[in-house]
Formats: sequence, C-alpha cells, structure tokens
Amino acid sequence: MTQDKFKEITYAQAVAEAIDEEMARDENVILMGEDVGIIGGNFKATVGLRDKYGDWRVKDSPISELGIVGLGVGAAITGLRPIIEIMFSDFMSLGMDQIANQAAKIRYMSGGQVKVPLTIRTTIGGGRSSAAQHSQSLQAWVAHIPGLKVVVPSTAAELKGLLKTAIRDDNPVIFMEHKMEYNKKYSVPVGEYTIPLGQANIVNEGDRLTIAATSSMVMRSLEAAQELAKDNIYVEVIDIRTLVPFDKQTIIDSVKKTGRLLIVDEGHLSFGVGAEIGMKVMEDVFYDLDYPMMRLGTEDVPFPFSPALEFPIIPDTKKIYQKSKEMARQ
Amino acid sequence: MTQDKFKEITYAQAVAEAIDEEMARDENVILMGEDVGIIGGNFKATVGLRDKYGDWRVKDSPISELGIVGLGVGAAITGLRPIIEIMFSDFMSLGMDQIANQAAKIRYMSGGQVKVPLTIRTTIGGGRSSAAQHSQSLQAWVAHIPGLKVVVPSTAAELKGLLKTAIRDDNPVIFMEHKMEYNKKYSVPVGEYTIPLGQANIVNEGDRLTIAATSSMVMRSLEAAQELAKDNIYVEVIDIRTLVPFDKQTIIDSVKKTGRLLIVDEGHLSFGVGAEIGMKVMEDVFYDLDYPMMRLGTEDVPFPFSPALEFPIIPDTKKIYQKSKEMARQ
Amino acid sequence: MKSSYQENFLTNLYATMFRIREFEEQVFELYKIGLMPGLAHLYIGEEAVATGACATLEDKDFIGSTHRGHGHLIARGADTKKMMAEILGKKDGYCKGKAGSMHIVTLDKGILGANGVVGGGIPIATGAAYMAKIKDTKQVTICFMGDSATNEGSFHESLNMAAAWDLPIVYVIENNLYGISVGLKRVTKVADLSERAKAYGMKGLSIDGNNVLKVYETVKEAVDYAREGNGPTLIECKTYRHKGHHVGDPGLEYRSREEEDEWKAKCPLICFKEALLKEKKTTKKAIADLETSIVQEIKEAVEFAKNSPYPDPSEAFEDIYS
Amino acid sequence: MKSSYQENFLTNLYATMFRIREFEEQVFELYKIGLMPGLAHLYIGEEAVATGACATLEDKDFIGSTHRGHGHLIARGADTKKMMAEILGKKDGYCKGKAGSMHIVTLDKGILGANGVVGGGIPIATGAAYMAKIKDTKQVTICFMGDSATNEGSFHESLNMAAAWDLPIVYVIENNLYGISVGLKRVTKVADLSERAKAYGMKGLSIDGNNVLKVYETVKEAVDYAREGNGPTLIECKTYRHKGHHVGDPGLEYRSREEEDEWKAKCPLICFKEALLKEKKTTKKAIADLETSIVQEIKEAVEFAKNSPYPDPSEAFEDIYS
Ligand SMILES: Cc1ncc(C[n+]2csc(CCOP(=O)(O)OP(=O)(O)O)c2C)c(N)n1
Ligand SMILES: Cc1ncc(C[n+]2csc(CCOP(=O)(O)OP(=O)(O)O)c2C)c(N)n1
Ligand SMILES: [Mg+2]
Ligand SMILES: [Mg+2]
Repeated sequence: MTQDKFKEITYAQAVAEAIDEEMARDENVILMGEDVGIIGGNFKATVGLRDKYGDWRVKDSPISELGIVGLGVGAAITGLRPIIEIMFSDFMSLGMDQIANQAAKIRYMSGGQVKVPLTIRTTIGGGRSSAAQHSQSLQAWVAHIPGLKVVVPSTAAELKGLLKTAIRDDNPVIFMEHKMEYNKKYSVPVGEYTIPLGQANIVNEGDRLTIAATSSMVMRSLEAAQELAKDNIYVEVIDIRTLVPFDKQTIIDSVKKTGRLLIVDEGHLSFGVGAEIGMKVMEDVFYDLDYPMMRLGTEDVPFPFSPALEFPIIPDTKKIYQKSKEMARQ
Repeated sequence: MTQDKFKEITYAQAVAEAIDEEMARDENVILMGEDVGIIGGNFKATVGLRDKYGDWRVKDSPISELGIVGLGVGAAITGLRPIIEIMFSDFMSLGMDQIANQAAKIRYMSGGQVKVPLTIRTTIGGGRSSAAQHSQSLQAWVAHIPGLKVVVPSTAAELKGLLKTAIRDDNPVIFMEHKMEYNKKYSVPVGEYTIPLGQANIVNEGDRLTIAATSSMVMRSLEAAQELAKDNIYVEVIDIRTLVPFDKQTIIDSVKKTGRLLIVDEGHLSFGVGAEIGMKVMEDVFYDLDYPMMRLGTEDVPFPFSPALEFPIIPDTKKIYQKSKEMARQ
Repeated sequence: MKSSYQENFLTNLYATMFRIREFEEQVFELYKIGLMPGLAHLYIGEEAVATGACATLEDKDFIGSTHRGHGHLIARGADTKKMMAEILGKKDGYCKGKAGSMHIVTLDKGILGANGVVGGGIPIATGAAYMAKIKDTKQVTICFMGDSATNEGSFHESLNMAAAWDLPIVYVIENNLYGISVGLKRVTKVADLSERAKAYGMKGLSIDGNNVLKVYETVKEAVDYAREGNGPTLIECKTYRHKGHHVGDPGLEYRSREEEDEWKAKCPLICFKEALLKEKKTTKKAIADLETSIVQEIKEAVEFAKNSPYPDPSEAFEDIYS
Repeated sequence: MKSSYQENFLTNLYATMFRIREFEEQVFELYKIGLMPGLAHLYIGEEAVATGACATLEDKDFIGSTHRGHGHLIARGADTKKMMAEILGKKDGYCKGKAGSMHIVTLDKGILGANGVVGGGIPIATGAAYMAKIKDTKQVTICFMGDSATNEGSFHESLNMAAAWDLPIVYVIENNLYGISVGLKRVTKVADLSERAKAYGMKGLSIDGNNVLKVYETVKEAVDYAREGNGPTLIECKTYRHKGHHVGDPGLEYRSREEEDEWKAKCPLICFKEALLKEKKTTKKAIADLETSIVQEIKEAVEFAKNSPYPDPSEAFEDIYS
C-alpha cells in the first residue's frame, strides 16, 4: 500500500468495493450466497452489486450451504471464479465436506490438472448477543486442511487488498470477515491495490513483547499497545493477515528482538489457531524466549446469549493489556 | 485395569464387546450407522450385535451423516443413549452442524436442563491407500468445540475401557478408532472394566525425553522407545487417551523430569492437536525445557493414493525414532 | 366451523393466538427501547399455525421449533415470564440467559428447542420420534420449520428416515414465502411444498395456515395417524409474517406493500375473531375480557423480565458438561 | 430397436460395454494378485447405464462421476492405459498416482471427477451446469450417482437449485438396490427414485438400466431438453452390480443368490449382444473380433500400468496449490 490518497469507508463498503472491482475486471467472477443479492447481504457488505451485475452473477441462493459451496467448486473447476458467501462461519459446518474434502483436495487428487479459484467469504466474531450458533470464529477448522488458504483480515484497508488477492488466487481461499467490524469506518487507500497472501504485517513497533494477532484482535492489540506505551512498555504488534500461507519469519524476527510472544485470536482457545502459531515459531525462537509464550482466545465455553455472560469470555483490549503487563515484567 | 486375567482379541472385537456389554447393561443404548447392522460394520467392529439386539436397536441407516447424528441428538435428549457411527472421520464434515452446533451446545444453551448422552464413533488414520477423502484424522476439528469430549484410544484394551465409559457419559463424546488397528490382536482384560476419561497413561518410563502420543501413534512410539533403549536412550511414553478432557498434569510431571517433549499425532501437523498439547503445558514446563518442544504429524498435504506417496507423509516408528534421537542428544 | 366445537376450546385457541401476538409486540417494544440484546424473529401473522398445531398435542408429546420460535413455545404452554426473561438475557430466563430468543430448550412441555440453525431442529425432532417409536411411548412430535428450511439437506435426510421407519412425527412447514429476503419462488420451483412429501413416500398436504381451525383439523388427523403407528405426514401451512425478518429488519426491499396489505387483511386473529362472533361461539365482551387479561399477563412478564437480574459472569463457565 | 440405428453406432455401444467389463475383470485380477493398492468398486453389471448415457454427449460436455466410476470414465472415452496406471498408483496414471480408483479427476473429456464421498459429486456437477448456463456455452452435464446417494443432503440441495434455475444437467441414478450392504428399501420408502424429481418440480423417469438403448434414448431426450435451455431431468436406471460392493467384499450376507442369479440373467452385455444378432444388426464374427481387440487393448493397459514406475516420494509434496 503505497497510495498516498485515502478515503473513509466502512469495512462493509470495503468488501463491496473489492468484489465490485474484481467483477468489473473479470467477467468470470460471480457472487452467490444467501441474501447477497436484493438486500446486499445480511451485513450489507454486497450492496449494489446485483443491480450492477445482474441476477446471474450476483445470485441469491436457497439456504443450502453444502449445495452452494459445491456449486462453487464445480463452477470454479470449469472456468468461473466464484465467491460463495456463508453467512456465519458456524454454518461452514454444513458445507465442510465441499470445503475440506472437495475444494481443498481436487487439485491435488487430479495431480495438478485442475485449479479451484474459489473464494468462500464468511463471518466470525462474538459480541452481538448472537449466542452459541452465530458467534464462533472457526478458522481452526479450515486452517487445518491442506489445500485451503485462510485469510483473517484486520482493518477495512487490509480487507480490501486481501480480498482482491483472494479472488484472483487460483486456489480455494477461506476469507473470514469480522461481523463487529462491518459498520466501522476506516481509512482506505483510493484506487487499485492488492495485498499478497502470506506476508504478516508489523503494525506497531516495540521491543518488550511481541503480540501476534488476527482479525479484529489486531485492533484490540493496538489499543492495548497504546495503553502499554503510557506505562513505557513498547510492544510490537503483528497482524498475522493469513493463517495459510503462514509467514513465520516476521514473527520469529520480532520475538528474537522482544523475547516474548503473546498470541491473540478470537477462536476458542483450546485447539485454536493460536497454539499453532506458537508451535510454528517454537524451534526458531526457543533460545531467545525470556518468558513462556502465551495465548488469549475465547474461553472454552459455547457463546452464551446474555451480554453479561458473553463479554467475559471474549478477549478484549483490557485482557490483552493485562496479559501483556504480566508478560512484560522483567 | 487391575484384572489379572487377559485374553487375546482384536481391536474390532474390543469395540463389539464394549458395545455389547453396554447394550446388555442399559436398554437405552442403541447403535445406528451405515452398515452397522447386517454386515456388522464396514470394519466388522459391530458383528453380531444386530442379531442379538434386533433391527431397531442396531439400525442400518441411510447414507445421511447429518441426519443420523441429528437423530442421535434428538434421541439422546429424550432418553436414549445412542451410539452413532460415522464410517470415516472425513465424513464428520457432513455431520458437523449437528456435532458442533447442536450436540455440543444444547446442554449449555438450555442452561443445564438437558443432557446429551451421545457417543459418535468414527475412524481415523491413513496407510490403506484410501486416498484424500478416507484417510484423515480430524480430531482437531472436534477438540476445538467446547461441549464435546474427544477420545483417541490406543490399544484394544484401552479402547474397550474407554468406549464403555464414553457410552455411559452424559455428554457427547467423539470416539475415534484407528482403522489400521481393527484386525490387530491385543491382550485385553477379561471381565468388566472401564477407564475414566481425562487421565493420561504412562506406558513406558524414561528420563531423557517425553513422548506424548495419541491413538496408534502410542504403539509406534513404544516401538521407537524400544529401539532407543538399545541406544541407552530411555524415553517416557505417555498415552494421551483423551484430548477433551485433557490431563496436562501427567505430561507436566514427565517433562519436568525429562526436560524434553515430543508430541505425536496422526492428524495433519499444522493447526493439529499436537500444537495445543504443547501450548497447554508450555507455561508449566517452560523453565524445565532443555530443548524446544517438537511435534510429528502427517505432513500438510492431502493424502495421496499411491503407497509410494502415502507412507512418506505419515509419522511412523522410524520417524519417531529419528526425531527422538535428534532431541535426546545432550 | 364444526358445531361440535365447544366455546372453551375455541376461545382458548383465540387466547393463545392473542397471547403470542401481544408477547411479540412487547418483544418488539423492548427491542426498540434498547432493552433486548441481539435480535429476535417475530411470529406476528403466523399465530394460527403454532396455535392450531399445538392444540392437537398431549402433555407428553414433543415439539421441535425454529429461530422464529416464540409462537411455538407459547402455544405449547411455555411460561411467558421465563421466556421474556430469557429474551432479555436474564437469570430467571428459561435457560438462565444462555439461550436468548433463538435457542430456548426446555423439556418442560416437551420443547426440544428453538434452533438458530435453519433446518437444524429437523433431525433432532426426528430423533425424538425415533425414541418414541422404539420405546413405544405413544408420544408424537411436531416439527416446525420455515419454507426455506426445506432446502436444507437436513430436511431431506430426516424426512426420508421418518418415512422409511414410520416414525411418529408431523412436519409442519410455515410457508411465509420468504427466507429473509429471498422469495421462495426465486430458489425453488415447486409451488406447494407438500409436494416434497412424495419424495419420501409420505403423505403431504398444503393448507391455509392463517385458518387456525383448518390447521388444527389437519394436524390433528396427522397426529392421530402418527400416534397409531402409521408414520409421518408433511403439512405445509401458507402464511405470512407481518414484520421484517427480525426486529431490526424493516423488510422493505424485497416485498411489495400490496403483498403485505393483502396478507395483513388475512390476519389469523381478526379472521378467527370475526368467525367466532359471526357464528356466535362467543361474545365481544368475552373476547375483550380475555384480551385484557392477556395484556396484563404479558405486562407482568415484561416486568418480571425487567426486574430479573443479569446472571453473574461466573455462570458463563457452568452448564457445559454434566 | 429402431431401424434407423446404424451398425457402427450399435457395435460401438457394445464395444464400450465390453471394454468396461473387461477393464473391470482385469482390475479384479490385479487386486486378487495383490498388485492393486487399496480398493476399487467394480461396475460389472451396470455397464449399460454409463454407456447409454455417455453416448448422448458431445465432446464439450461434462460428466460427474462416483466412487464406482471406472465405467463412466471409459464410456466417456478416457484412456484405459492412464486409468489402469492410476488404479495401480503409478506415475503414468491420469493423476500421477494421487487419485487411485476413487478420485480420478481430469478435464480431459470433461470428466469432473470420480468422488469418494457419496453424493459429493452432485453439487460439483451442478456447478459445472451453472457455469454453462450463465456463460451460455450450450454444454450439458450428466451427473451419475448411486441409489443411496439420493439420501444425502447434497442430492436434495443440488436438484433444488438445478430445477429452480433451469440448469443444463441430467441426473442419472444407478439404482443397484444397495448402498454397500443396506438394501434401499430398508431405508427409503419410495419405490421409484424418480419420484424424487417431484420435490423439485423436475421431470423424472424410471427405466430399465440394463437396456443400453433404453438408457440412450431416455438420456438423449433429457440431454437435448437441457441443451435447449429447458432445465434438468432426473432419470433412475434400475440395474445391479454383479460383484460385491468393492473388490474385497464377497457380498454374501445381504443379498440372496436367487436375486443375484435373476439379475445376472439380465446382464446388459448378453442381452444387447443377443438383440443385435437377433435383429441382424451385426454378426457373431464381428462381435468376436471386437471382443478380441478389446481384450488385447486392456491387456496392453495392464502391461502399461505394471511397467509404469511408482511416483517419487517427493511428488507427494507437489500439486497442493497452484
Ligand atoms: C444454516 C443456516 N443458514 C442461514 C441462516 C441465516 N438465516 C436465519 S433465518 C433465515 C431464513 C429462514 O427462512 P425460513 O426457513 O423460511 O424461515 P422464516 O424466517 O421465514 O420463518 C436464514 C437464512 C441460519 N440461521 N442457518
Ligand atoms: C459421505 C459418505 N458416506 C459413506 C461412505 C461409504 N460408502 C462408500 S460407497 C457407499 C454406498 C453407496 O451406495 P450407492 O450410492 O447406492 O452407490 P453404489 O455403491 O451402490 O454404486 C458408502 C456408504 C462414503 N464414501 N461417503
Ligand atoms: Mg420463510
Ligand atoms: Mg447402490
């Protein structure tokens, strides 16, 4: 991103812009999903696209998650570049066969003969009192399956550049948008730009602790970093950006400098992606570590409905601040 | 297991015996799945049960993974104790909504009013030239979901005791059997016994390295341990037994003694359960570690069909031996 | 209207519909004034379906519900106080604030659960029926679902099993023409969803879902049929939701005002009230008294819910495993 | 048999069926002598379905296949050498040994892929049809599936979309009465699976799947219908597999010997050969020559496969991402 002109748009608008630009650029790009058309998506992230590209390229689908992902796979291997929306990552559960056993594997099974340029957009994140079945951040499921790429963008600017790259990628990409972000405004570069998959991004420099975070936890970590700076604790914040492919070098270099690593991801803590991030860099940073690597994630309980119960289980700025303080003490 | 009488039976027979004993003990226990009845299961692990308990309690189902898991959930909350078989863990992908969003969460969503005494038996493991869609070990998916218990038994004796406990458990338990084991004979205690969920088992004592393993990787690790003993390297082998609940104390105590931890699980390495095992004990063993924690898992590629390609990607005795040697050097 | 219907039975049906309507109106108010966390899917306009269907059941029977579940639960006799407290995320709610509007599960009254996953409740209800079948308990399950839920694989897999094994269950489709913004006819070719029963060798019927007696009579026959061991039935009830998809959806882009007006004119409460009065099954006064008392009941439910405390944060960590 | 059928066309149909049969017999031999890794699902007995159906297609068209896919691929003109090498896990196989019997994917000949997941190929084939529809390429897709695959949710979701949007696809069910050991009638009430078309407002037909001309004619009409933009058709072909579910299954516990004999008497090859001779469409000599040359072709395929090297272990790490 070397643009010097910026505009203020919402995260939802960044989604729509990315798709719009790619649909304009390549007539093989299509969008399909529940309610993506007439109303422009449950989260208003695809507003205007159906009017512009018509009913066949921006298709309101039946409520058939398995069917639409599979349709996307078939369309992808025969020449389209489908973007399939699964309204909530919780409902990837219904499409997992097509995601994990078909999309992820067809290229490999064919011995490299076919490509699967499919983007699956879905949403993650709690905090809306949406309870147990609409709040999960299930990146751990897809990141575990070789053949898939997995993107967990942070800001609207990041999202836009990464989504455009995902759509152009010849492999199945799971693109996870954070529902609490859709209405937030961000400064986004004007004009065309893309961000490559597989490069983590240092969003704050520091020397006492490295925080590696995904999705909206990057913003929460930055907020914590600001607070910590007031205590003269300077933490380096890394936006992981993509879980697969994974850029471990950026984290290794940072931890070699700071000696401490905190990983923050909103998925459930246990067997979540944070564990892998730690273990991936383990061998390289082991002798540089001054403190055990630590993780923050959503507590290992289903999401409760009541806000009185929900907020306590999700990582937030305060929890990141506290954990960082604990870790950064000499 | 304090029995002193043992008999030789196969792992498949151990499954059938465990289910038989529990069906005899409690008329609410039923078994349902594809081909579990007339032919006694695709892996012959339920032979004889339909004859004994009839067509309604041992039910051959249509090929409807989502439907049968959901049917199991409904039957469980209304009084039965269903055992649902998903022929390959790869096909949990089709039932994941009922597994992860329903079975796992109903008790919680109800505020503790209902219980879900459901056992889902499925199979894991490569090595049969079954290729990309019949070889995965997908414990990482289910271990990540709070509300589920996850069992990864090693030998037939372990399997039998753990399966009986799983069936009696009032929570949904995912019970993962290893397909390469079904025809192998093991020494199994005569008579009634159960093994609690949540207690790891030290199967070999040693002082130079701790190997924590799941499922058939426990046996491979024991074989490696025997080879290592010839080199005067004594490794402690721990059978993880259950991923959820997880017994971290047994591993912590061992690593405090050995200073080195190798984790072996047959799931794909990245974002697999091995990462979590490492990170779970990290804080407690950090200052005792003499070497970075290491993991072995299946390489991050879909399972290829040809044996020439498949064996190189799966962890085996030799790889465990080599990695152990590398780690155990002073 | 059959002359054999007693006044009591008929006014009870009306009372249930009115109770649902009033409950939902109050939920909407609570949302608007910011007291309700999250969202809720209102049942206003569809009251005749839950009311007519649940009136056919015995105490021991089961119902499976949906994301649009308040009406089913009330028709089944659930406590409106505990429901309202749950919807506000309070400690005295049915599920201690863990469920909210979309997930109330309580075996109290045989309620297998609302469900946030479209189609998610169908296999579960089918499982309750399997239990009843093999334990020969003579319990019948009614499984409610939306029109669009019939496009989920779970619908197909469940109905196939229920038919193959003659399970005691009645599947009731509430066809309100839309799944969120997507008109069913844009994504499904068949006009009457009861046609889908043929795929399973099951009986299927499509009826006016705004006529509470028609619903009652049709479902009653199916429930009796199921209870006698003859197997399942699929009943499509054509109806309409008066409000948007959920409390936060104005619902303006995808439906025409004419369509809305047409259906509002067929309001199940108004039509039934008029029929009762016309056929002199009750009096205006009796109806007015009934309405007043229900308004009061729901007011109390709202007060109860408002006054109930939020659960303690530590409770988030309870009730995961038993 | 229509008099308009040319000898060439007819003997080609016979040749294809014979090629499949001979190929499968050799696969079975290779399994028995331990040269084939894993398992394979033989198509013997069902040859008329793939043969009749694929004969209706143009070069540009697509097929979607199943775990029992050898017959579909051969009928579509796939190279038997590359297939056999793939089945033995060799480097010169269609997919360099990565696919094996159950996963051959090659856009060569428009083959969207065999599929190890029952029902897994149905949405994928539907997606190819969606592509053809919106790009107006006039390509038609034939999607094969087993009887039991029609109980998967993927079947339901796919057919609903195909019908709603008039996609150019023909769904062909190979009803061989069983899914592994489970007789369809034990888990499904409907006798003719083409009944399921009604659930989608689609045309549905049930035919004798052992009669290759009947299959050809019925599928041809459906393919033309699809190509003209009229939408999908569901065709159930009743047939039978002569062998067990896979090469390692003797298949003795769940089928009666009488049933087997009855169906073997209806062998599609024998019946068609007899009909051809009876109607003097060809001669015994011509048939014998054809058979000899195909036996030789398959022999060469076996030799080719045997002589092909195994892939290098390092290749396991290639072809994951493009
Ligand atoms: C599996 C799944 N997909 C999508 C959603 C989002 N969603 C919630 S309600 C709904 C529409 C349901 O339509 P219908 O079944 O007709 O019921 P209605 O809301 O009209 O009563 C959708 C798509 C969901 N909750 N679950
Ligand atoms: C989703 C899924 N479930 C189960 C299996 C195991 N399995 C392989 S073939 C088969 C039977 C398929 O029956 P049918 O569709 O009738 O095809 P047929 O084998 O008879 O040709 C089953 C259950 C599978 N491969 N995929
Ligand atoms: Mg609807
Ligand atoms: Mg079959």
